[in-house]
Amino acid sequence: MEVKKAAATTPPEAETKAPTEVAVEAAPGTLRKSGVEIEAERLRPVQVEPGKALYRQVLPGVLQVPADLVIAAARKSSLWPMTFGLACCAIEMMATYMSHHDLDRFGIVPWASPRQADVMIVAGTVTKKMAPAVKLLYEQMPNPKWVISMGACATNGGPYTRYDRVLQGVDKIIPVDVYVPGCPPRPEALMDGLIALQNKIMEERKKIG
Amino acid sequence: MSPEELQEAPVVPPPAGSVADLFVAVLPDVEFQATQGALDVILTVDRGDVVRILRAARDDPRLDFKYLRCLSGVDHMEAGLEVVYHLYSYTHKHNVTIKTRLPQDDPSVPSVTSIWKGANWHEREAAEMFGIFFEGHPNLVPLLLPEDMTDHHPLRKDSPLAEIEEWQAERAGLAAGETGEAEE
Amino acid sequence: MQELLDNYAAVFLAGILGALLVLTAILASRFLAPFSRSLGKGTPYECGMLPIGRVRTQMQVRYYLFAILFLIFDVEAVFIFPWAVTFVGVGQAAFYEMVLFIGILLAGLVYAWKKGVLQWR
Amino acid sequence: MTVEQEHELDTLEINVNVGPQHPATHGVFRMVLAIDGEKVIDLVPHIGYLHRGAEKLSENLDYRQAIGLQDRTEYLAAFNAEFCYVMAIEKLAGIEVPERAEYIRVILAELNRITSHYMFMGAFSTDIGVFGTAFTYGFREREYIQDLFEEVSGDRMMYGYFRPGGVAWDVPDNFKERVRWVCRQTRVGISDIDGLLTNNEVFVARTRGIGAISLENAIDYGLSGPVLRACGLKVDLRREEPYSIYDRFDFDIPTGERGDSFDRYLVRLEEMRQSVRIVEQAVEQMPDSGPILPEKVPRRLRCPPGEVYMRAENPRGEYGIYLVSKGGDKPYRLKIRSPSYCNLMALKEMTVGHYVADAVVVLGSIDIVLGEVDR
Repeated sequence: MEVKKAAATTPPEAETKAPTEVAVEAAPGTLRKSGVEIEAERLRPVQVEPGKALYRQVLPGVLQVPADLVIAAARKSSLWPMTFGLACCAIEMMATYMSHHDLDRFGIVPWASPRQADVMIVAGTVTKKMAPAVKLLYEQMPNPKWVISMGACATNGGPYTRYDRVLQGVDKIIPVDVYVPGCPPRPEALMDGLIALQNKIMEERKKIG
Repeated sequence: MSPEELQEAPVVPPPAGSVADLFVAVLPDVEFQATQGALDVILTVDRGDVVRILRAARDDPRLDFKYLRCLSGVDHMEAGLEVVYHLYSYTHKHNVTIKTRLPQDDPSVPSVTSIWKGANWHEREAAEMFGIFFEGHPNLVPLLLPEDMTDHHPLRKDSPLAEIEEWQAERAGLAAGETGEAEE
Repeated sequence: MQELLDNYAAVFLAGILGALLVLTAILASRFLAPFSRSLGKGTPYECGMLPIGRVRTQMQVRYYLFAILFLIFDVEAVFIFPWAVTFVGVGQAAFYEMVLFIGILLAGLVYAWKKGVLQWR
Repeated sequence: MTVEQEHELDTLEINVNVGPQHPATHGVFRMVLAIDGEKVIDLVPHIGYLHRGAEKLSENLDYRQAIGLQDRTEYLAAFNAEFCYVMAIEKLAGIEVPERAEYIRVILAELNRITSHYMFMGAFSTDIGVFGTAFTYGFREREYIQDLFEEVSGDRMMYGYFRPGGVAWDVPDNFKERVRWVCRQTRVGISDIDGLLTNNEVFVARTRGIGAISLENAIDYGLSGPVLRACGLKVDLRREEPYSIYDRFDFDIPTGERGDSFDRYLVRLEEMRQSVRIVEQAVEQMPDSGPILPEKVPRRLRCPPGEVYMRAENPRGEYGIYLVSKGGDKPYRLKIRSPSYCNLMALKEMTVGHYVADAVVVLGSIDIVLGEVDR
């Protein structure tokens, strides 16, 4: 996540400016800013600051390796997703939390507020009216945070991608770590996505900072 | 579906003793064209006496259409916009569809929120999706679109579908699982 | 004297452990978590929306009554706990004293109830 | 504290934003509550956070492709939504549906009503405070029914199984035993939830008398389904205007007296039992073999020009499809009249005057599905 953020800070401004801006300039030069133009500012991608942990400066290098291992193992085995159900995928996400496919055994406890959440599972279609709320919620999450884009709608608009009020993919506004395919993805697919995220946390433990 | 291929529905007179005759009995002075739709009778009315006929439909004991089922807008391109009211009566158990045709340049029709409170959101949605202006509506503000987007009518036939933009992650090198360049 | 010291040692030890627990909890997160100040992080959480309305509005006065009533019965509970723990060895008289103590507070509760303070009008 | 003294202590009302991301709003519904202390003075609902243009997209898909959008619009009872859309095409194009297909459709639609009501039981009781218990009960039972749906249509939620004129392919051979087993299991599940919630004083205290609406107001707002029947009007489209083969089954229609949240819960609970009764009768009467699609339905269906407003009884109320066709293979206009959209209009009427905690209970008792509200 750490490097992704470093990488994320440089390109998003430059490149991602193109698609959302191009769609906007097409609007005729009306006197009053058209609704679509007002919306463009709201859909700007999130500015991601990489966090700096104190123990990185204090602990000598050789001690950081075991510390990273322990911290990453702790983080990966208690991922608290923020209950963020948008549409049909949310029902499948709830089915995954519930007793039949039980996510509690992975230490994954759904949590309502972003303040104590580690993962944001974007389950459903992100519309352009909802995008500012998604960005704000992502920013309000404490820093080692990850995003799972669940379902075709969150990945690139899914069956609704041709409608101009739908954001074609949540990665246009926030950086995404794991994409779970499916419409809606089966509970097993979501579990596979979460396990992939856990492996990713273990791999990138040196970069979380 | 090029516009020439569009065919209009054939006008089939409704069977005798149907709701249309009730309307003639209740409101002899209002003239309307009646056709028999797939399920229920369809009356096309001039927009001037829409409120009058709907108020009578709800209050007159013989008609007693207390339940406004659905209110929708239809865009017929050059032939103008259309507002369709579907009514149902719990006591007499009969249905009717009342339609009014609005010209493309001045799409306004009096609001029926004074008759049924249930028409409020239907009218707001038809207003923002088609640009129909409902006079006398208490709060004609976009409902499904953001409040400050009053000039964008997505359901109009002339407003295009969005193009498919490139998938964000591949281009910005942030595809899933890729850990990026800068080593810590 | 020695036995007195032992008792206090136990209390002293419990205090130390409590403080240790609290300190590690706070310092660990300050020490390990990667902090970052981003624009939106400081805004109050309002279900995804930017906060509306003023924050410093006057609160309803009724809340003050609930707070006071809670305080009284909470403090009463604090007194009842040690009594309940040493209930067996403490003898008959202490029992009746405590019943008297609870009775007085019960009268206060009945008074508040009859006054209708507990109902949110 | 006499009433006069209180007036000098008037306070500004606080705007509480129960926003799009909230555990109790069943999706992305937002309402701004103006509260004075604990009492709700005003409620302004905001919807549109999940407006994905199902109607606009349906105008650019042909008749069979638009079935997928119907599933995703009403994602808790996808079979019912497909049922209504497919019947609208059949009425317009005048297609006859073979017997066996009708029975399969009724069985699946009624079982889907039960899964939708299970979801309601779980969500509604979580709003009240029975945190998780009824939710777990509900989802455990849903899994049994969803397994059957998966065997029949291949998917747990987005079935895409109904076709204009019947169903896409035949059901597996052990369909009847499986349905009987699911019915027995559902009766056990319903009695579990009944035992947990109905006589639970806390549940009754939190829901009795909360969010009541009078019958005249309910009709005026265009409410339909369990919310309307809870006000005492015995109206159910399966009995009022019997579509498909609902006139062959006998089932009674539960109604409430006071139209408050507890009556809505009771009506839905009883409705689940009636649905199981329908399914059991349908399994007995279902012919063992026979065509499931009429022979002459062309692959690219072209409806004759005309319009139809087809309505079906959806778990949340009257689900209507207003289909205008101008002769092409694409619907010219497809308006979805969703029951949650209309039931939500009366939310302010039901909530103002109650406490803040009850606003969430009233919203839960209407049982809205945001995909349907915002379309």
